[in-house]
Amino acid sequence: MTIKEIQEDIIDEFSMFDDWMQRYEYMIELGKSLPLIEEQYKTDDNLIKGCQSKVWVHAELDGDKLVFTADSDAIITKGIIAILIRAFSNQKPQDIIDADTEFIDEIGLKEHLSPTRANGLVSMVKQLKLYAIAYQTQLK
Amino acid sequence: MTIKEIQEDIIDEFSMFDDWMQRYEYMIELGKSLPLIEEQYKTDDNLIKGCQSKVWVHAELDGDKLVFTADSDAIITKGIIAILIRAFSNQKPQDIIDADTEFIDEIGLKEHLSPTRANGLVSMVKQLKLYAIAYQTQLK
Amino acid sequence: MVTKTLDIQKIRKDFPILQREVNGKPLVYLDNAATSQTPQQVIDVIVDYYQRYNANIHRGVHTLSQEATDAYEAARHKIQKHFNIAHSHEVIFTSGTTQSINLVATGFTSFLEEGDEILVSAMEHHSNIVPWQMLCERTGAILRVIPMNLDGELVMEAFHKLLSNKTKLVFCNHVSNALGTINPIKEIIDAAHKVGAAVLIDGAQAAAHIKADLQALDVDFYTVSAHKMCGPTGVGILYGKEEWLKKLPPYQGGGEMIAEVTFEKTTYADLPHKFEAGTPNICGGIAFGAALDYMNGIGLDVIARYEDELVQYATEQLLTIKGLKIYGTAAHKTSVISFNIEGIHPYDIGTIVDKLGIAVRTGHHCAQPIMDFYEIPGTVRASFSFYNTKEEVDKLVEGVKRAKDMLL
Amino acid sequence: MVTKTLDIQKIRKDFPILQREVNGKPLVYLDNAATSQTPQQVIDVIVDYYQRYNANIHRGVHTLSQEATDAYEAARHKIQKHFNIAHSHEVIFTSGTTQSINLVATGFTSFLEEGDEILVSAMEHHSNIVPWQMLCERTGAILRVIPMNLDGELVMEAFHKLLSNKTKLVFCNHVSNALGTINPIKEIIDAAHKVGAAVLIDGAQAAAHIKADLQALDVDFYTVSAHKMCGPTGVGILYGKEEWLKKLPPYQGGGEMIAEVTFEKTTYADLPHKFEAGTPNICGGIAFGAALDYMNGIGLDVIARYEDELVQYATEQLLTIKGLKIYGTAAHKTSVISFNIEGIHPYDIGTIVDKLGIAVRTGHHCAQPIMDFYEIPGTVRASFSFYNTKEEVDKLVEGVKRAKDMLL
Ligand SMILES: Cc1ncc(COP(=O)(O)O)c(C=O)c1O
Ligand SMILES: Cc1ncc(COP(=O)(O)O)c(C=O)c1O
Repeated sequence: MTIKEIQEDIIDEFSMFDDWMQRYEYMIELGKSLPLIEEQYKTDDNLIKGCQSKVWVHAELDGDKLVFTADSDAIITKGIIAILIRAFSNQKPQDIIDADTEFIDEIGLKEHLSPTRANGLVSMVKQLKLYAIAYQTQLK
Repeated sequence: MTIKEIQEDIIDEFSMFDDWMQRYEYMIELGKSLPLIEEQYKTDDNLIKGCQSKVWVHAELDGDKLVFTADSDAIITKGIIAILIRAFSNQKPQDIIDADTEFIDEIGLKEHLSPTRANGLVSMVKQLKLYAIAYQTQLK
Repeated sequence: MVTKTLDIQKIRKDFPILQREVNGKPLVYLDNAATSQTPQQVIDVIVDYYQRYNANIHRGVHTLSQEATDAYEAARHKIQKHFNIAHSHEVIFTSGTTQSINLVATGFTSFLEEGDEILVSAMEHHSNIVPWQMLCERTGAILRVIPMNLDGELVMEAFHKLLSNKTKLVFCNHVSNALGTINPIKEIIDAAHKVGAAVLIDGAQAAAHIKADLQALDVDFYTVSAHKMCGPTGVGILYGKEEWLKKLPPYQGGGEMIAEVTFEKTTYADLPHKFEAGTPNICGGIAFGAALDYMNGIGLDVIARYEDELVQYATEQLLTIKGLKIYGTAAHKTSVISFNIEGIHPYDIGTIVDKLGIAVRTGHHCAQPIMDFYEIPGTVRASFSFYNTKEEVDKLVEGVKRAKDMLL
Repeated sequence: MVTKTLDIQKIRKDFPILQREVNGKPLVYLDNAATSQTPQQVIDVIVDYYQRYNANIHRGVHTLSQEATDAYEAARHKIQKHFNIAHSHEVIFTSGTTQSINLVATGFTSFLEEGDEILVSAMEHHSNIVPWQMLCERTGAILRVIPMNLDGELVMEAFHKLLSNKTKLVFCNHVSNALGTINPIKEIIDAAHKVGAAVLIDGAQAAAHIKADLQALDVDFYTVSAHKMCGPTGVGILYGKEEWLKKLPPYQGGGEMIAEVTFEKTTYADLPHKFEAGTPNICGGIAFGAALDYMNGIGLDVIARYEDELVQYATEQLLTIKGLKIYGTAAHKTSVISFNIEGIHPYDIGTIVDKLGIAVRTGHHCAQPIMDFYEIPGTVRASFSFYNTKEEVDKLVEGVKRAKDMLL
């Protein structure tokens, strides 16, 4: 599936919820099921700045696709990064670079989209894209 | 005449004026007729701080009375110090120390009475009283 | 004897912000330790300033400038009176506690020698740590930490042992913003003075709850931020004893703080102007005075009694939640409850209760050393003011329970 | 081509203070160089802040804190855009120009050596002299003065001769507050860069009249105070090129400006936070943004054209008074007329015209070296804004004539 298709899926799933509580409960579920980063990659280098909670993201090439794993010490943050990883992992670096993040808005997490937000969603997206740019150069 | 009597006189004189213009014109007249300080006493020591214009005041004992002379480079300031000198000069130090300054209010110069005012009326009164305290000690 | 009590419904009407909704729920504002809310009376003073007599102060001959100067200086006198300060020129207007502390820390550069010691309490706000670290770097002085116990109280025996004739400065907050502990500052001040050390007390967190008598305390420096006591942002004060303020070099250069300027030589103005370079936060200073008027209108003793009840109630209610642990259980504390629930990150709780309209702070509260001490990433902090109610406490407890259910 | 003009009656309605009376006469406010007046649009933003989303910013999880943070950062972006600044983190919020300059002057302490030279223009405000004198005292660097001529223009040949590889810093105001001279800052910046010197331009007096394009100017530092451009008191900015801001050490220690704090070691946060210790003037920053919106709504080019006309008219009219001498007759000037009447002290004129409701400033305007240059105790300064009118100019001229008649 393309990033766009996955994002559509996510939007569909979230559209079933009536209120923020269900959305957050689902996000917490997603957080709990996040494919965990290996302990050795929980380094300061992989730590994303600008979050109130700690978030580590690791990236690895699998063929020409980039695979992300992540963890956080806060469960809601983990849910957010889980959604991002679902949308962006296992994709070609160039596609990750080109992807937009409007689906965040559409699944009712708009309040997290401001760059000044303490949860660092914007920093996370930035970090995923930075990885993509780095590996893109490596692929060439 | 006592300080109080002189102050009453001054209040009487000013009560003849209908508006600020006449009051200020009179003050300017008073400033022009101020008994000038001798050039040698226009020292930094005799300069009063806190005024936008320069004001020098000199004090000298004449018997048991204190005599003030003064000057300023601004004419309205000179008028103000002239009024103060008229009220306080040629008086016993203790009387100067005890005197109040409510007549300033009554002659319509209330706006000059705030300690934060740029013309330094309050500083001037303070300086005259400081001289009186100094000479009072000397007299004893 | 009639004890004055507080008419909470009347008071809440004074605060327009308390009428708003957040996420469709009535706002429950429990982040008062970060910033207090502003009563309409103070807002009115701000509006009146800009609508009627906004002007640059001091040295101005025209009416507007004189009115603004009078109002600004009247505010200084209100502050002087409120804290029982001997001279109004011992009240230095600053942009807030952080600047007040930096002013002193920078000024002490020339007073310290290598090997001199500075004592700092273990529960300081970063604003009362970093400037002194920078001072130590400049001078070679050594920072020594007064330890605290698990209740969040300073270990006073250790403090007394740390004191010596090498001690030049002691600094400590009056109330800890992260734990709510009221520190024994009188004991600290007296003991420090015995070895000839100066004492700076950071009153940022205390000022909204305790009316400090600075002459009785005999403290050398005391700092306050207006925005934590119903005043506006961007203004605060440094209190300094006259003898210290005379000794300290000026902090910033600029207009107002000089007597004479030539390109060869500049002489500095008298106190307080020596430390007030440039156009100050004129409206802020005036509104700070109005905030004191407002609080004194209610009475700080009345406020303290009411808040103590509230905090006690909140403590009891929160402790009914299983797994909830309060950090900061000092015998003397005020208005702050810092807590965590086992297995849950404070950020998660803050996020969920925000959805319910409840504003609490989460994180290290600019006091990382405290978090390191307890080996936690941060806490959830509910901090109370006199306009909060028991019903709001109930909503908080309700919200935390709901968050716990969702998150565990 | 349609040239936008200014609807003066509509504009004056935006400023409540212009409706007031002083000493029974309608206020004629001509002290704009000291502080500009505040339109209702900006006052409304202040009120809205305190009534709706007052909260401490950054790190806050709750809605109020996030709204306040968004608004504060949006203001930073407005400022960035207004001055055509490359990165928003090159905009440092300060308490005003004086603090902005002190931040840079303190930061340069470790960059200078004995014998290095700093050039200062002869027409600086004390805020742009004293901090550098203090810097020279700390470092042994030498302050050299770029002379001016009797018209109040910098002698540029002398400036070019003063430049050498010893020159490390040049600082100069964009517009002189005492004379109104617009300085040739592009020439100064380019020449200084050729010898490797950094340039700080004090834009306090320019910002309300000239929209500076900081990237085109290629200036290293630029300073602005909000209260001089329809904004509130207690806030301003320092613009610094990223490379300089990265090099400069932090100015104040405290909350917000750190990444990690332990008692052993502290690491500093990224730009702009490194220079923004403590709770900032949150409301002030937001209102500063609103003031820019207001001025841009009219257009700075429209404003400048209107003001130029006004100043020209006022100059002509004032010069009809016998014995009146204008200080500052540069070919390029804006919005300020400094003058004296032979045989009369400026304070006397200021006092009399105040009685007529006219607010002018008298004295040395925090620029004593200029007064020393002309060998005068001070001047009367009328300074204009876009909300002033020709009728007000007429009243000023009338008032000065009346003062002269009374005083001579
Ligand atoms: C040219 C100039 N520089 C600096 C300043 C100082 O600005 P502030 O007092 O806002 O810090 C002023 C204000 O009078 C000024 O006109
Ligand atoms: C104990 C304490 N000290 C210092 C500060 C810093 O105050 P400000 O940010 O107003 O400068 C705070 C505010 O959070 C505080 O609570």
